[in-house]
Amino acid sequence: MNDQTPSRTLPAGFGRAFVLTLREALVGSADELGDLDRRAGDGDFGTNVRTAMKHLDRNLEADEPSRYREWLTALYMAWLGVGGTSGPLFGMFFRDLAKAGEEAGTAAPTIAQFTDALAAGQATVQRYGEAKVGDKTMIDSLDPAVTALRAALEADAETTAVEALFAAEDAAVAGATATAQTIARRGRASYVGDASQGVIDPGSAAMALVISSARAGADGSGVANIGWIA
Amino acid sequence: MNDQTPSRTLPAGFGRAFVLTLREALVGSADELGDLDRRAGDGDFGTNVRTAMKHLDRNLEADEPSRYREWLTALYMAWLGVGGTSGPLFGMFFRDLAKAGEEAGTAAPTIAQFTDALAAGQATVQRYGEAKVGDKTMIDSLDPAVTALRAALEADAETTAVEALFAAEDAAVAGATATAQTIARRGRASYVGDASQGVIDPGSAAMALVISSARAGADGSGVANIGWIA
Amino acid sequence: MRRSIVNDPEDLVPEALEGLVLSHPLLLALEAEHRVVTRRHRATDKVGLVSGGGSGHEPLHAGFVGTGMLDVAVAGAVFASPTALQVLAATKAADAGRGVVQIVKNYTGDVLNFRIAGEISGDDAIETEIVLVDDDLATDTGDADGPGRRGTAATVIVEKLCGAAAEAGASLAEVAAIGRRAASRARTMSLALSAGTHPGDAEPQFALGDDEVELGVGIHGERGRGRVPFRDADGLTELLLEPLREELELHRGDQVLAIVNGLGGTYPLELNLVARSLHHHLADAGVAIERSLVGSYVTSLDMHGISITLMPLDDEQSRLWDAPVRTPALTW
Amino acid sequence: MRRSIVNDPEDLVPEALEGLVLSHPLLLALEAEHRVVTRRHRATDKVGLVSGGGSGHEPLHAGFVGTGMLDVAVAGAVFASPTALQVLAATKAADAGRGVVQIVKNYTGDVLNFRIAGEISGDDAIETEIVLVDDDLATDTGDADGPGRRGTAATVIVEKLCGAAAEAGASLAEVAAIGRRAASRARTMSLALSAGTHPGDAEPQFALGDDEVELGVGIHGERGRGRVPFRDADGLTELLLEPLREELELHRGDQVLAIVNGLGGTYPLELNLVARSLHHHLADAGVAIERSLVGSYVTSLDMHGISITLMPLDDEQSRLWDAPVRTPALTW
Ligand SMILES: Nc1ncnc2c1ncn2[C@@H]1O[C@H](COP(=O)(O)OP(=O)(O)O)[C@@H](O)[C@H]1O
Ligand SMILES: Nc1ncnc2c1ncn2[C@@H]1O[C@H](COP(=O)(O)OP(=O)(O)O)[C@@H](O)[C@H]1O
Ligand SMILES: [Mg+2]
Ligand SMILES: [Mg+2]
Ligand SMILES: [Mg+2]
Ligand SMILES: [Mg+2]
Repeated sequence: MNDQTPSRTLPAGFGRAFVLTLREALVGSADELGDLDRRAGDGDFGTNVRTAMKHLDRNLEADEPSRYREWLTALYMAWLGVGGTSGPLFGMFFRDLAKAGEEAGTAAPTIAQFTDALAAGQATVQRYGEAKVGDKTMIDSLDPAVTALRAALEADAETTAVEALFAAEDAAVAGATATAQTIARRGRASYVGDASQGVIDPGSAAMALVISSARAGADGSGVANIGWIA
Repeated sequence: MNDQTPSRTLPAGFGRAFVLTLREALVGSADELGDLDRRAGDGDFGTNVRTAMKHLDRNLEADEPSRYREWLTALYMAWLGVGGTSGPLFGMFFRDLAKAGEEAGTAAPTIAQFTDALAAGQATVQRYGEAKVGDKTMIDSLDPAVTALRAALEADAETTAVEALFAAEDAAVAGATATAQTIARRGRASYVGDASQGVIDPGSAAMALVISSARAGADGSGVANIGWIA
Repeated sequence: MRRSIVNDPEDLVPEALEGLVLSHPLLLALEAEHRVVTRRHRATDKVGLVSGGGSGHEPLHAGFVGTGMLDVAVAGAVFASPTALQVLAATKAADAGRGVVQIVKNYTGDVLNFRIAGEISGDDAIETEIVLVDDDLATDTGDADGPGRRGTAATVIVEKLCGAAAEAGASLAEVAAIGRRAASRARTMSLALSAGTHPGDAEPQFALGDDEVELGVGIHGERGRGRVPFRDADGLTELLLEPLREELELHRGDQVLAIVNGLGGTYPLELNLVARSLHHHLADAGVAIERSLVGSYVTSLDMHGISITLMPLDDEQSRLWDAPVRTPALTW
Repeated sequence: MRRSIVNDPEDLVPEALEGLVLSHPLLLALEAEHRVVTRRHRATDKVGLVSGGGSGHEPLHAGFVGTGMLDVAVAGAVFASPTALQVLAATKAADAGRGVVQIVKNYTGDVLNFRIAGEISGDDAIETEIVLVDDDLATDTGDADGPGRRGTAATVIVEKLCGAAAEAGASLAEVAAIGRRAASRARTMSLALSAGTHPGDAEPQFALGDDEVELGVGIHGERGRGRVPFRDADGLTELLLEPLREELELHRGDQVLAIVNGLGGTYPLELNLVARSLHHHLADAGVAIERSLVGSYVTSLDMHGISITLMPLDDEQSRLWDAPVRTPALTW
């Protein structure tokens, strides 16, 4: 497996495409995400998402990023300025993604670097948030996504970065939708007990949008998959 | 007129008899006085009278007075330790009565000294309280008492101190009962307006008891006239 | 319904004074019989400063006993004057041989009892001067026969300036003159959103409608100029400021001392909002807040409301204001 | 129903910070974007001290910025943690080259955001240490997996002692050790007679029956150990004191620092009654209150209630406590 093969590099402009696609996806589903948090949480997640995207716009305006790392930095700083549990956790998660650009210079990171960064981000979120898989959090879509991504890349040297990201996206969406079957054990939703049953965890849905946006940033479509959230 | 004539001296032990008689009279009518203040005032006069007498008992216990001046000092200090408008005004009034004993040494003051002291006390009460005759205050019984006392003593050199004090007592009681016809213009009772009509001013009643007790202290009976209060 | 943290309501004032003094053992001492709080170490060779009045206005007055401010405070029952005998004991305790200035809020009972105590302390050759504080603009009727304006939060200014002057060795007449000058120049306006509740009572002293604000309320729950519609923090600040600016004839370039005072049930966020608004309003008018105090200093139990006190400030007053002070409620 | 003195409730915190800083122009400065209050004159060559948390607990934290205490305070919305970005800005502002101690009340959000800010400030080569304050005995479940005890009024002690040590030139490790030692030894118990009301809300956070007292209440209106019958001031004091004495194993001859703290809607007469009662109860047990603070320092909006904090006091701590401090809310 050689990440420098064309099929395994991420395209130039990946940072920009990834971040802007995610921006669209989150803005477009903020109402739905807020509703989910209202049904099984404290209802502030929609506001938190909107605030993060407002900060992102301000950062993009102020900093005019060009490299992958700068785009992701604008994103992580945006989230760190948000309240709730999701603000600091997404912030630190995207900070780890940003670090993947450290050696890349003006280029995008390799898919391997990006995969390692996702795994590092997951570890950071778990270090701070202490959530395990099944606790009905963003980890429930992130963990299967990282596993699927690694598996796809390792299973077959011919698998392209885009193909691997499609696999990750599928796993993330499946993980997120499966949270409807579980009861929250972390975050504000854990206070509502059984009442969270039947409701998709909004943080896991947002995390699935992240993976979806990475795929859409890589395949050039620039559109994430948001229709499954409700 | 010669105050040193036996008929115009106040008896030895006058201070003691005056103060203890007044004490009995006030304690015996505290309920009625309190009721009057409740009907046309703020209702605290009964408590104030009782507090003053409690202080008096404590002072008598502590100081064991013997001279007129000491008895009156125990009385004035007792009243100065009381709230409401009556506390400080009766306090300063009795302070002026106490001063009448300054030259008397171990003897009682002469009736002339006592009369001057009553007048001085009236002036002090009016200086501090700014009440005129007719304002429905203690002045309404004190002023006619002083006038009657002076008139009796000046009209006829044969009039005894006791006779003059009886005249003063009559004038004081008449002045107090007449306050029922007036509307209060000073003190808390002035806040109730017309509602004070028909109610005797409790302060003027108490002042009449003062004059009555002086008479009873002088004539040896030791009993003031309290039946008219209601 | 409000319940109070109280034992026997009769014992409230003496117990609270005891608690205050126990909490400031190096600063204060208690003369329990007369409900008199003195400095722990009595000053010598200076003009004495005594103040007092009804309780329920804490930290006024005992909270201002200490170096650079009062020598002695004397406490009546809640909202009732201390007796003449109490004030007499307090005045004697304040005397260090150079006379005593009595700082008195203008209420009939207080004035009466302080005047009497002043007169009687003359028996002990103690010279006294009364400084009357009558800053409450809401009660400015212009009627020379009436009781005059009430005394409220400007008391803190008078106590501070007189305290500094006395500490610096000023004479009885000088200290009194400084107090009277401050009192004559300071004006206060107050408003309440809800009344205070007497300890032991369940209901507040008066009730307001949801849309009503009592403007010009007194610190005993007395009524003011009337009721006006409720509005936001900036609007409430303006309600208080406008009459003050007019009365004090403040002009561009003037300098003032300002007190933004909570009436007891106002929380610091609210006070800071009013302080901010006052700064903006006055800055717009070219008036500089040279010195200020923001906090609950002269209260009315747990009344939810605020007062603003303004006093045009000259250099001597600034110096006296800045002089060191060390009391439970004011220290710098 | 409580109405608040507020403009747009959204602007409450930034406006209140602005008001605070305008009222203390020589002491404080505002970094408005991040709701960060710093000393007007930043200290050099000392360990920096930063604290912060949700608003509604005033004067905590910005009221304790100044010489001898905090360098920087950062404010979240009412009862909500400041964001990691705000804490990061605050931490950077507190750094003077010798590292920064972050004093954090133990709540999930605060801890998360301070830890993250500490980690990120490492990018700028700023060394940080967190001192966690977790004094609330009511939340001592002994459960190692749980969130642990909440942080309440002991924060004032930790901020004061660390502030004095930092001012005296102690190292990052030393200041943190002093803070941790104080936090580990201080315990607090609280009770409420009525809850606070959010600015903009009409109703208090919870309702109690006429005969009920919420024992072990938190400073955000969180529930405590349960509800107990109402009683008098001495009885309420005992309710708080008993579990503290047991937990701290106080014995005859011990010396403590005590804070009698009002939760916002408690008036000074009430606080002084509790202080008195505490003195008597501890004196009976042979325990000396060597130092104390009585006032509303760590509040919960206008909650009517009290907390008592006790910490066994050693000589070093006494010296640090007595060291000069000059902040809006604490000065000596
Ligand atoms: N401890 C945690 N670890 C990981 N994710 C968490 C944790 N707690 C909450 N989350 C995620 O954050 C989301 C909620 O975010 P938000 O509403 O902003 O925070 P809060 O729960 O504090 O209100 C949840 O849907 C969940 O996915
Ligand atoms: N200004 C005054 N001058 C003389 N007497 C007064 C004055 N005001 C009140 N009094 C007397 O005091 C009596 C009431 O005393 P008290 O109830 O103790 O005082 P308050 O009116 O303050 O409640 C009245 O009945 C009246 O006789
Ligand atoms: Mg939420
Ligand atoms: Mg939340
Ligand atoms: Mg009366
Ligand atoms: Mg009365």
